[in-house]
Amino acid sequence: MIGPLYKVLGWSHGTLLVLALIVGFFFGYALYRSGFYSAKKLAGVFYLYDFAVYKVIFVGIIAAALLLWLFSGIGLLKFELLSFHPSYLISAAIGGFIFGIGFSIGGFCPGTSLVSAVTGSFDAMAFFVGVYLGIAIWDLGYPFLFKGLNHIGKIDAKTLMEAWGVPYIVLIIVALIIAVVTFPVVSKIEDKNK
Amino acid sequence: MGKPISRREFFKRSLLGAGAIGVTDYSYVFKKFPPGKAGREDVELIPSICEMCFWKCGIIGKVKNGRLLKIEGNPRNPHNGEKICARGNSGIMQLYDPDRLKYPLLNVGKRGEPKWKRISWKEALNRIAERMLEYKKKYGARSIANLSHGSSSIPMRKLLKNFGTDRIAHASFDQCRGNRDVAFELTFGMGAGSPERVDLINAKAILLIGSHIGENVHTSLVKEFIEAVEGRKAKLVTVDPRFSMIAGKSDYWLPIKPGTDTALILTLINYIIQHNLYDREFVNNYTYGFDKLKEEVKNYTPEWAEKITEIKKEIIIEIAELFGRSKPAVTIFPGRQSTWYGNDTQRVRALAILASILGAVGRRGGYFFPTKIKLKGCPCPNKIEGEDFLCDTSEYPFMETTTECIREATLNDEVKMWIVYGSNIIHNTPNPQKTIKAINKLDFMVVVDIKPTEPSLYADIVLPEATYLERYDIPFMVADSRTPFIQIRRPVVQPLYESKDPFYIVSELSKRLGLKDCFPCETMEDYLNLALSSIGTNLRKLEKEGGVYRYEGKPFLDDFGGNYRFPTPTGKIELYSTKLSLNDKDPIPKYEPVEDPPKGWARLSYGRSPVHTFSRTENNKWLHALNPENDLWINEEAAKSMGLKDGEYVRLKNQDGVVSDPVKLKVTPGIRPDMVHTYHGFGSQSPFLRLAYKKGMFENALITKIVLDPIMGGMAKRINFVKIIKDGKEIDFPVIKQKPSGFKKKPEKEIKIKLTAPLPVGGHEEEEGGC
Amino acid sequence: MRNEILEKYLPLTPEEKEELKKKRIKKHHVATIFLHWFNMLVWLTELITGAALIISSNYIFVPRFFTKLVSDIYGTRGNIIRTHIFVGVVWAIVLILYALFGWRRYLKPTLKEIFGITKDDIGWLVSKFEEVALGKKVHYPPQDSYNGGQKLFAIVVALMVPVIIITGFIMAFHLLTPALIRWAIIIHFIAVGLVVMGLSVHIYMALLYPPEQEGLFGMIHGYISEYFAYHHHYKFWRKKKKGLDKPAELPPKKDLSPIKAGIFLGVVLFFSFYLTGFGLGSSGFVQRTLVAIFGAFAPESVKNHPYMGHYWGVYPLWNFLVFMGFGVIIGTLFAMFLSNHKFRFRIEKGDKISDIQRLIYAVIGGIIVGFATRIAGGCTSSMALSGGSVFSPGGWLFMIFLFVGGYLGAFFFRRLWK
Amino acid sequence: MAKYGMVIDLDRCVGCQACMVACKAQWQTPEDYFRTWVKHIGPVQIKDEMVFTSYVGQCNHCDNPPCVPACPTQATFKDTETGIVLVDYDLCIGCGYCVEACPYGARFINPVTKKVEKCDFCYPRLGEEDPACVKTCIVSAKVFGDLENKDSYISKKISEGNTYIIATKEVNPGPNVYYKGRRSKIEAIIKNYPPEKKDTLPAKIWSNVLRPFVILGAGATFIGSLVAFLFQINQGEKEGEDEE
Repeated sequence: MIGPLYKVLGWSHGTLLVLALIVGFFFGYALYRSGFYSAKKLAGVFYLYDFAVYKVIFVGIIAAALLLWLFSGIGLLKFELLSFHPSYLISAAIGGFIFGIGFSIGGFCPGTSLVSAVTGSFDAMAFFVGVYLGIAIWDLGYPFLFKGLNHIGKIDAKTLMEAWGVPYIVLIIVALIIAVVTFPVVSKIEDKNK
Repeated sequence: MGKPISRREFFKRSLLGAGAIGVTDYSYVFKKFPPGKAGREDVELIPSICEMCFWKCGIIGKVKNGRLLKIEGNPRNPHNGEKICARGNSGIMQLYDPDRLKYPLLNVGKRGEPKWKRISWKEALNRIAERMLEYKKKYGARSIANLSHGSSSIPMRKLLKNFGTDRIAHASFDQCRGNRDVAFELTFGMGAGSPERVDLINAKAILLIGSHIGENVHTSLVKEFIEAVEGRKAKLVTVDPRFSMIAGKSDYWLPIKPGTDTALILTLINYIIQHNLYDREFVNNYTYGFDKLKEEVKNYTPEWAEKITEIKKEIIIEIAELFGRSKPAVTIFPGRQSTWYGNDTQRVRALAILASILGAVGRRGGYFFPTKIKLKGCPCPNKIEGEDFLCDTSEYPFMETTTECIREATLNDEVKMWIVYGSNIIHNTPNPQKTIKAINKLDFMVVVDIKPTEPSLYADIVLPEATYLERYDIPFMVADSRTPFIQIRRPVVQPLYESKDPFYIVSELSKRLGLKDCFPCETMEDYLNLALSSIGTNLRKLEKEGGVYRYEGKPFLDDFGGNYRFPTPTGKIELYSTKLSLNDKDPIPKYEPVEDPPKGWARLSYGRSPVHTFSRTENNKWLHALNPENDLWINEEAAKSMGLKDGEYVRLKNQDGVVSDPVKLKVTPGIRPDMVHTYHGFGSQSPFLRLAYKKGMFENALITKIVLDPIMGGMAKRINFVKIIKDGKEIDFPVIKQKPSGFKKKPEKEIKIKLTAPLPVGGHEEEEGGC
Repeated sequence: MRNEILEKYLPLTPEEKEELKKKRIKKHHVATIFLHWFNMLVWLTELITGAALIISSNYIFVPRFFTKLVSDIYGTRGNIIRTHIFVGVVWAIVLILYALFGWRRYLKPTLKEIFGITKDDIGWLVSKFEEVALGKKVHYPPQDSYNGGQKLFAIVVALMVPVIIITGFIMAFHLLTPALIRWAIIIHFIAVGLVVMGLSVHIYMALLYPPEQEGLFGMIHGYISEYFAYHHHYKFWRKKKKGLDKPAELPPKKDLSPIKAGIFLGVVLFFSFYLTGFGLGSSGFVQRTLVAIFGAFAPESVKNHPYMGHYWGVYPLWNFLVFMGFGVIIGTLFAMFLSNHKFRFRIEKGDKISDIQRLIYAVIGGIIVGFATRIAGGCTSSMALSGGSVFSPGGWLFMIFLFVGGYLGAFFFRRLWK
Repeated sequence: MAKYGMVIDLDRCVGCQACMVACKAQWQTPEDYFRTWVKHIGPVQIKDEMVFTSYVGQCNHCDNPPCVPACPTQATFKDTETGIVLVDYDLCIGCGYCVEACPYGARFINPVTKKVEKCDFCYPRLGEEDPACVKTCIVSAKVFGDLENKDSYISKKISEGNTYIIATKEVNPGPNVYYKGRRSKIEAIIKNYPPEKKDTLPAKIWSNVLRPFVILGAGATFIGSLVAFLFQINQGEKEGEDEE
């Protein structure tokens, strides 16, 4: 069965929502089992005592990329049918920068704050409310204050493969090398600051 | 009809029906019907006219809150009544075809590989008008040519004539029935008519040459034909090198050698005259040049004909006797597509002469006369000074402007702009390569169509026309009928997307061209009301009466009290054509042999699929499901010796080296070994027609050699020869000597059955039973 | 093999027997009781409607007057099949919930016991057969909380019920291909047939067979006399006496190592792409729920709001990311439950700041993060993770600047977490 | 009471397939599926005659239809009022046993509704207008009517003689769609599209092997319990004996 199944097989919107529930279930399960219910562990990456966030994201990207590359290679997945975020480079950079600051202060990102809040952490609940407020500020202020701030630096290329003309597998290997190099260094820093 | 009980009564019964006796006693209340069914209750019935082909059958659209659900025949139409063919039924899929043209498009890419930009109607019409005025100023109005087909292109033609150009060609003249109508014009002073004016119902014998009725579906014609042959047991003689569907129903099938039909007809004429089986009294009163004819055809003997046509002389004699016996109720079917071998007008004249000497003109069972009445309408006067047919008519005395002339003129830069209106010139005109070369020399090309067919790929501007289910059209007067009538096409649903009806396109264009006196009517409804006022009715009233207005017809001679004067120079049927002799052409048809396919080659013949109007319906979802691609008929014996199997895909190469797309083989004994046959109109080259694109073989590409008919310039197309290419290797056709043949249908043994006795397997008691 | 089992019994004096008869011990949990009787009702309706559905001459297996009777009760046979499907779906949902939530406390131990067939069970069956069929006097080996016959029937039910549900769903909702549906019918019939075979013995034993009388009441209020337990379920009685049957408190699981967690997350992300073509995301959940809330107050202005407008769609909550959010919530609960962690209200903070300060900083952090997701168009899971795996330029840029901002922020707000 | 049937005159039929499209337009069957079909045969040599005909077919509403017993839930049945084989769409679970059992292949599973679909002689149009295919047939080759009513047009047409049914000695479910025309055409049809008896594997396994097993099994245990109960009754009520 050639993926992405929802688009290739033309399933109904209802089926998509059921799939969303299932994927969300395992997403929440994975986040919890990675220990991201504790703000301490999450913020650790910025305060150098626990680089779990860095490692998990990096390994997650590499694992998913490898599977995506493998499946589209043998024709079981139509890579071009996946939905890509439009790339607004400058907006992404500004957004990422501010996100980092907020992350270091609050100790969560939206997904992990939800996970932690559900397991009873008051600060996660506060953070989650904060996220609502942040987005509300944007939504209400958008027409006159922030119009277009999220659409700066648009480039056509949807993936680095298109932008740099580099094959998918090469980028994965580069990421793997970075991981292999940085993980031991990071682990040393962790032990020092524990 | 057994009186079926009414629906309510039926349901009442089944509700009460307790456990009825019988197989298993569950008396279920069957109330739930499958979803999405067009019940009778809230369906609106709107009469209109079909345009899936040009036959114009009357239809009723079943519309439910603005959506067309089903199309059925219009019982009030005297021709097709409640009957409509497969294409008529599938008009819905033409209306709701996702690939149809939706908005005016401007081509910002190259010719042939278009990149479409959506523009507004105003902008499109402004650009067109601008160009037309520019070319008129620079090169004269005649630098604009029009290739059109179908009833919706008539307003545009009138506009162009008013604008000052008569470079207007329709495929129907030079590719289809042009030479048939010229032949009848020369003989009777009037064309053969569309629908053909043949009184089949009363015919005792019918001669059918080269027309495959039944595979070529014109509803009322097929209906009358089968009623005559099967219903009233008229004797049918079919002359066709291929065993067509109608040949299967005929009393005589003559697998004639292609190109020798004229020889056969002249032999019949000669035999009938020699054995004075002809209608002496009719010939004396109504024909001219009988003696010259008698002299001319005297050495066309059956023995000679057997050698030429490969038809047994006994069969030829038997047929001549048959026609002699059954005169004057004999229908010599005029055929329709008749541009075959290059001398086709003479062949059709021979047919007309055969019918005349049998007295089958203006008589029951033969040809009959049309009855026209004058209808007012919004005029768009023709402002053409003098005649300029673009081609030198000295060679072709009876030629009108043909596609070939326009192509030639474009190639030597006399024509700058083409308006292609509802005609797929890549599919219907032979030698499409030459057409494309001509297009590439054009400055500007406009295509008006309902679907993105091949011409739109080369157009600069494409205008989406509303389909026949979304527009009014000029009133149609069906004069060629024993029961003549006038019928109106009206929109069954509102036009979808931004498609517009022809009147809007033409009136908007005429405003921009500053033509004050062309189509002064505001809308098409005014035009129709004006026209209908001349017969004392109007649009609303006519629609209430089912959209058909019938008037008195005078089809036969005795309607004129016996002294009918034919509109020919001599006032009689011209067996000897005075006009032809004036233009030093053979006044009486002669048989001229046609070039045979060289050794190893076979003649390529083409025909219609019962469910397609050539390339127009290939993208129709339902019709496509019925017949997605054409296949190539090939003789069983020839295929065996060439090592070809049924269902295999091969390619064809014609004498000019053009290689075709792959086509599926249909191996059958029902075709002569020296020819192959396929359905025309498949293999669309337009990627925008997603269903039809590259499905089946684009066989028109193989028809590159053409010969112009010496009398009227029609393009003969059945003179191209092909070879088979299988996995890259060319395979020659074997030379199989054909013995003279001709088949007579054996009478069927009459088998009586009693309804009570259970019918045994596949047959009857005294039979040996099943196969 | 048969006679040596007798010695196992602890000999009892008649007085002890009388005394045991008076005392009662608990046999079945409330949930098990509820489930048993719920099953009984389901099987009753499903058997009646099911049998009445199948009436074609090739398939019918009940007398025709019965099918006629049921058809008349239900009016149209359409109602029969609708009832059958409805009850089947409810049954499936209840069973699945029971299996998921009751896995550790109820289902796992029961299954372990049912499938744990010992020589005693076989011995019991053999002797039962000899007693009933051959009329011999026999002594039964000691049995656990379920005797041999009950275990056999339970195994058949445990195996056949999932088969019945799956084939039932295939038939009711015409899943996959007609060929599969054809086989599903046959398998459905056989599975039900096997269970029905056991059922008649089960009912006879419970209702009519005097010695098992107490067992029936055991399934009604959950208690049986100690003597009955001693006599019929000796091993269960002995365990009960020694208090062995309490499920031990399982130790809580440790978090996965980052590598394993990363791979798990990567696989989940891959399947999200493979199944739906969309990546993971959570800020979308917040955005759309917010739009829904605003929409509740002023639907018109939200619908054609320049930014919020295109989040409206058919209805903002009827969306992929929103349902993913719900999935995350359920998944987290399950993860917590299955890794034996307890739900505890807590505040995690550095030592230097008070709880109130921590909450205020959390809100401020939330606002900044919320605002940032709108600029970038996503959060860590959608931009960094999903975007990163397909190497979207925006994704990687977002991640890099995230760490830059993060370390900058960490420098200033170190004291929050020290 | 009525028994509706149809006569198809193959001599009149020109194979124009209008009936297929009219039926599809009326019931909106998905594009590659047809309730009625026109399969061209030939031109081919049958004995010494050239034949070019079309097998115009649909559900024959047989007298003893093999599809009815094949349907487990009896969703399909021959309506005793009209003789038309109908389908109750509430009961159909889309298993396709009837599709396999029909010797003429007149049934298919509609991929959209996932239930069986077949010609039902335009049941909802019955009594008001002819079936869509009969009404649109341009050469009136199709005639529809009540076979039991002797003076109906269809009965007259059949009694004119030369009427056949598409059936063989082995497979003759009593079809109610009659064919007229030259005998060579009927033979060409039976040669190319013979009605064949098909039995699906699961159905065979069930009716021959498993059903007896299940009935016996359930019956045996039931009777076993009954016997034990009777045995227990005549033994008289004994307090649960407390043997060791």
